[in-house]
Amino acid sequence: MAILIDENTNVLVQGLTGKQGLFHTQQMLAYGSKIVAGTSPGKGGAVVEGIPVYDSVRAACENHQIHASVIFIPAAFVKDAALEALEAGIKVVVVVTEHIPVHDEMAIVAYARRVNATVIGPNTFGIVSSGKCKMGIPPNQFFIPGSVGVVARSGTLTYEIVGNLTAQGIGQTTVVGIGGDRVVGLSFVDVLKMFEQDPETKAVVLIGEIGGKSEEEASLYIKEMTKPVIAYIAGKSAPPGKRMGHAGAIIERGMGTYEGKVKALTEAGARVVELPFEVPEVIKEICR
Amino acid sequence: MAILIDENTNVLVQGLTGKQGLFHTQQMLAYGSKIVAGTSPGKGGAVVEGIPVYDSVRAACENHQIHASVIFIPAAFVKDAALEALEAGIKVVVVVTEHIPVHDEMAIVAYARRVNATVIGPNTFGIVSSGKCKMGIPPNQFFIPGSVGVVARSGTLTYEIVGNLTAQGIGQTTVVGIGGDRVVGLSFVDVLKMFEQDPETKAVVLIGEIGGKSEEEASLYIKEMTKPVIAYIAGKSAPPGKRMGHAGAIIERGMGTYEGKVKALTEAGARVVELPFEVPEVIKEICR
Amino acid sequence: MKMFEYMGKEVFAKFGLPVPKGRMVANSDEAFQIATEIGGPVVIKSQVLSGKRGKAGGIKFADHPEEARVAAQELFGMTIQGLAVDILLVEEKLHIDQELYLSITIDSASKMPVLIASAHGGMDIEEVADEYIVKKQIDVELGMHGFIACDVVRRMGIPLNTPQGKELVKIIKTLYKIFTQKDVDLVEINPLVISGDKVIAADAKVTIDDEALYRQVDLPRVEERTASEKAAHDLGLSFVELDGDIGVMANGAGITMGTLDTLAYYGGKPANFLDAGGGTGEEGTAKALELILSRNPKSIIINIFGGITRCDDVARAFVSVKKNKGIPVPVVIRLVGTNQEAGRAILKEAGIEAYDGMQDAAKKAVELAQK
Amino acid sequence: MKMFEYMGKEVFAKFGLPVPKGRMVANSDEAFQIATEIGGPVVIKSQVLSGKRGKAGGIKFADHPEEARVAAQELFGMTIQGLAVDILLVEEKLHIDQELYLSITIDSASKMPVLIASAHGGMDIEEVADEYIVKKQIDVELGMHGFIACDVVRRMGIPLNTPQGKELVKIIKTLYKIFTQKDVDLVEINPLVISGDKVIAADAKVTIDDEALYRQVDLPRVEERTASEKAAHDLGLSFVELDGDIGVMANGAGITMGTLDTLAYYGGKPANFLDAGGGTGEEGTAKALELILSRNPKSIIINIFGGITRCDDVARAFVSVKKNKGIPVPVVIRLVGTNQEAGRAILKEAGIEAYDGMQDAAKKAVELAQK
Repeated sequence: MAILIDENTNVLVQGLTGKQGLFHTQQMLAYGSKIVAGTSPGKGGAVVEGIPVYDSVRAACENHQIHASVIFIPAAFVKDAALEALEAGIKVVVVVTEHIPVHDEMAIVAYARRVNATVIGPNTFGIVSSGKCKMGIPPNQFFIPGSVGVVARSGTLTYEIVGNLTAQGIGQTTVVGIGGDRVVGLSFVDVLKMFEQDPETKAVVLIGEIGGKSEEEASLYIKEMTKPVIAYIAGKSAPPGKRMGHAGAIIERGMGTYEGKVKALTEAGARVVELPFEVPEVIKEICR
Repeated sequence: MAILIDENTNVLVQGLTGKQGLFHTQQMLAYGSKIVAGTSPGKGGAVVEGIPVYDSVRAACENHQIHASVIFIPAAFVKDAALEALEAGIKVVVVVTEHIPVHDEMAIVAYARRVNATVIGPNTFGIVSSGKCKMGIPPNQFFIPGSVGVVARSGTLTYEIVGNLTAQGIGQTTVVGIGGDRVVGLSFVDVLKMFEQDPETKAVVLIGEIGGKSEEEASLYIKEMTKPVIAYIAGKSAPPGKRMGHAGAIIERGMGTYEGKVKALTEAGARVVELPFEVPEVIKEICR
Repeated sequence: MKMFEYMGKEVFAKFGLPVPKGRMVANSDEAFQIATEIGGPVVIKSQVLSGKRGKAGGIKFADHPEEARVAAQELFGMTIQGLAVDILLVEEKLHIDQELYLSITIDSASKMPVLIASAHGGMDIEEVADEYIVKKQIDVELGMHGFIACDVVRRMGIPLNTPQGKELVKIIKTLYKIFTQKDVDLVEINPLVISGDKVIAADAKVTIDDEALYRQVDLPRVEERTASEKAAHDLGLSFVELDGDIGVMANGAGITMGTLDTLAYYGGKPANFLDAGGGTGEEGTAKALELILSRNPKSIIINIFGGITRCDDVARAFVSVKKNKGIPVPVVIRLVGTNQEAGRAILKEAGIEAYDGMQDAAKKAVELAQK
Repeated sequence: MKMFEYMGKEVFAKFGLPVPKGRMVANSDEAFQIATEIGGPVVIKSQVLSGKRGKAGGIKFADHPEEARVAAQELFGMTIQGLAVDILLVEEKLHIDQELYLSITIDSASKMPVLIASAHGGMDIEEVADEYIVKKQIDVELGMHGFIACDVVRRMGIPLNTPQGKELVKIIKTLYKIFTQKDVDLVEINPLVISGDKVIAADAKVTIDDEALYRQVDLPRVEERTASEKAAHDLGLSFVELDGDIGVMANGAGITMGTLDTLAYYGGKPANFLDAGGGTGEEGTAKALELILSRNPKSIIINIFGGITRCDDVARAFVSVKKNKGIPVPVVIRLVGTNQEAGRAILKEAGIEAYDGMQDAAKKAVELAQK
């Protein structure tokens, strides 16, 4: 078991023929992902890395059953590509691209909500159901099967922590990057709920950051969870970030600080560690 | 039992203080409808016919539980009013107003679909669950409780036929006007499905018209129905209507004629009568 | 409101959708002048609100300005399906590589706009098999996007990596913008012409939603109705002339059709279709009767089932018209519904007995006409 | 991108949202001239990208043009929160009956725009109790409608049947139009002033989404970053100066913060925050090292965990920079992830041993700094 994607997930790559798309398609294939088709408008009919390329997502869907799509397309065109995947009925869409206008992100997320689909990202490293399927850009060698679910905002920090887990023989069910932007499809809470439901996941690692209030929201759900949650919040010693006028203050009402997040998570029953490399030890301790 | 509205339906009247709104509110109250509130922006706080008036639908909803709304508002403002009711969470919205721009109608219907609400109309006489609740403009005296469901496109023709039924002692569960415009919320099929599910409805009268293809679509469902359907299609001897370019022809592919509709309905098992006043006789015959 | 082709093309041009070089002209000298400006072969097209112009000879070609003048003179004399040709459109004659079809209209079944496209455009589009016709319903909340246009072009069989394919994507997006911003009922381009690398709207059929004209203040106005139909419409009446001898007035399209059906059932022939709509007052009733009488009927049936319409208003209006203007043929009145007691009392006072049933009233009207 | 108040008001005015009469000025003579044109009491406002201008004395009033000149002279000499005052806005002084608050920004939790309004606007808005603050999330597919604006105004406690109430409904609708059409992150009016029957935007705080600037070609550009921050940003680097002595470069905001946290844990003090992002090549790496060296660190830690970033690219870039420019302080490199073998081989050839773990690397960097 895993959440969202697994060994039976038929994957579409939007923007397969671009430089990033091609490189990471090779990497995903090497990891074992079942990539069945790619798209690139105007290049329909081509075959790249043994994968048929179509002019549009609908054209791909006419020829393959597609469960999930990963998007490697320049920021200015991502809104169109994501809506295309969603409109064609694809239920999991991973948007790796960063620097997407936030109004485009809101449009994507609103439409995904309406058609009951899941958007992962934008600005995410993607998702890995270890040993089964990778959609996105993480380096393959650090992801091995096991029973820990991981959900994170930032990429390299996740590789760091997952790499530490793997080095200690602790495998993962699924590792999900929700994305680093202000508006993203999946929230911490959404992913925590899936891990709570997934029988194979025994413990969850949450990798947060200062700023925003998504860790505080996650805390409200962690209270109800039966599975242990280990959290690391990056930015204890980081410089203070920007604030969005009075409106930001009115919305956040004091949330967003390192101390506030640690307090909320701890009170909710999560175990908060101070440094990334403490995670494996705590997991061993908890899951003994 | 009845469909969509009954004696427990709390009704809101949008545009209560206008001339039409006020007159028909009095008529609906006389019929026994449970009108709990009205709206009229800028007139919040007034009490008209014993009914409290609010500035907005949300204001009304803060003070009352509202199940259904009926709109008496000039055409140019109906889109705003209908969206307001739907956005406030009201699940049945009756739009009596005619001459509404069709793009506004598409916007209303699209949003209603998204929030899983029912729009009746626009350009409808409304809906009467006989003896329980009336929302709309039909004259009160012709609607008595019974076991026949009626669904129609046009108003006065419905009064004519329901009047004939009532004169012969045949009462109705619910009489629904789906509205005469090209784009309306409820379709014949939607209403037929509700009547099929409603235990109290024993037979259904469908009152159609030449033009469009909604009677043909209804036929597809009538095939599956267990309850008898009696249909009258107005316009056997009417002059031919306008056609919408080649596009209309491509969409309709020959549908829309009197003969076509009668054929489709008959083949589906409906009993098609030639004149309005034949309906009661046929019902008596079928339901004997 | 149907727009003339040249008006539709003006709207297209304003939105950046490619149209042929040309202009509308009101006389043959102008045709000569525009043909001179274009400086090559031209096409001269009658501007009438009817299809099948081409088959009716309403379109001519000319290689030189003088030929254009002659062709224009011929066209100005013509009548196409009863419509006089008052305006022509003189345009460059396009080199045609392929004729496409493209339209957006409203699909009642799905309650959504539907885009219809085909690589097999031209005069016989209605005969083209369904498999060569692309239909795409547009989610109005989602709107038009590049991916939708691209997929339509792909399904048309036009390669996306050609200049024509790319141009077509742009045209589809623009057409949807026109559709939504101008409250369009139907916008149809047939043929949409591939001419070398270019894609050009060789025709333009644009119909604006009548109910939305109030907010389309920038569009020109076209009056399609006859004078008497327009007068009726302005009073909220819907009037069509038929060829029988019984005058008909009812309130609501459905019941008006039902009245015609019932008259026909009893062997009568209606002289007109007149739907007085809801809430017609004295002026409307007077005008309605005037229109009915203009058809010289042998009898008249007034069939009112009051909902929004109140019976007393109708009775009062009828009595007043009868008194002030006189009605030279027998009238059968059927009057039930909202305020029916008051209405019948008013009629009774004027010596008129109203009928209860439409059936009896129709039978009587047929009898009176056959006397 | 934050915009100056006067620019925000220019955008407001273009959309028809009422702003005070006035203009921005670059010297005190212009201030005199504008005050003369206005012909009454004026307010002179420093144009700096910082809140709390008023409390810092950056806003002055003048009853006459000459007073305005003097006030302007004083303001031009000022520095507010480290920002020099180069531009002023001279405006009519409004008669204030009530100060409202109105803003639209993006709510990460609901993933929707949120409109925030209050009848208790002004400097202390952040202290106003939640019950006096109206929040309304806007469904982007539904958009803004009259009923939404009306309900917000009602909840603010402003009567809808007054001129001010009606004006406010219009302002809310316009503000949402600005928000969507201009790719706005935050648009805030505080105070929004009721002045007699009028409602006027007395202030304007507008922030445009940086990621969308490419399509907002009509908007003026404001550079908020320091020269070195801008240089870093243009190369895809995110750089902030801190006051420690260990130079830091990592790829990804999360791991950069994690590196700072780990250094702090071992008693080290970072000299900077530098997120090199994904896929930084040789030029970026060179610039990053240059920025780090500009802080005169005692040691440097480079912490790369390659995903999009490929380890061989980073290694190659580092070796080249070291060879061509020289690096005068000890550098600890941690290098794992995509193409890590190739990267380590390149470093090894240049005599550098890469670390496996961030923990060990951080410990080493702290040791080196403390030597």
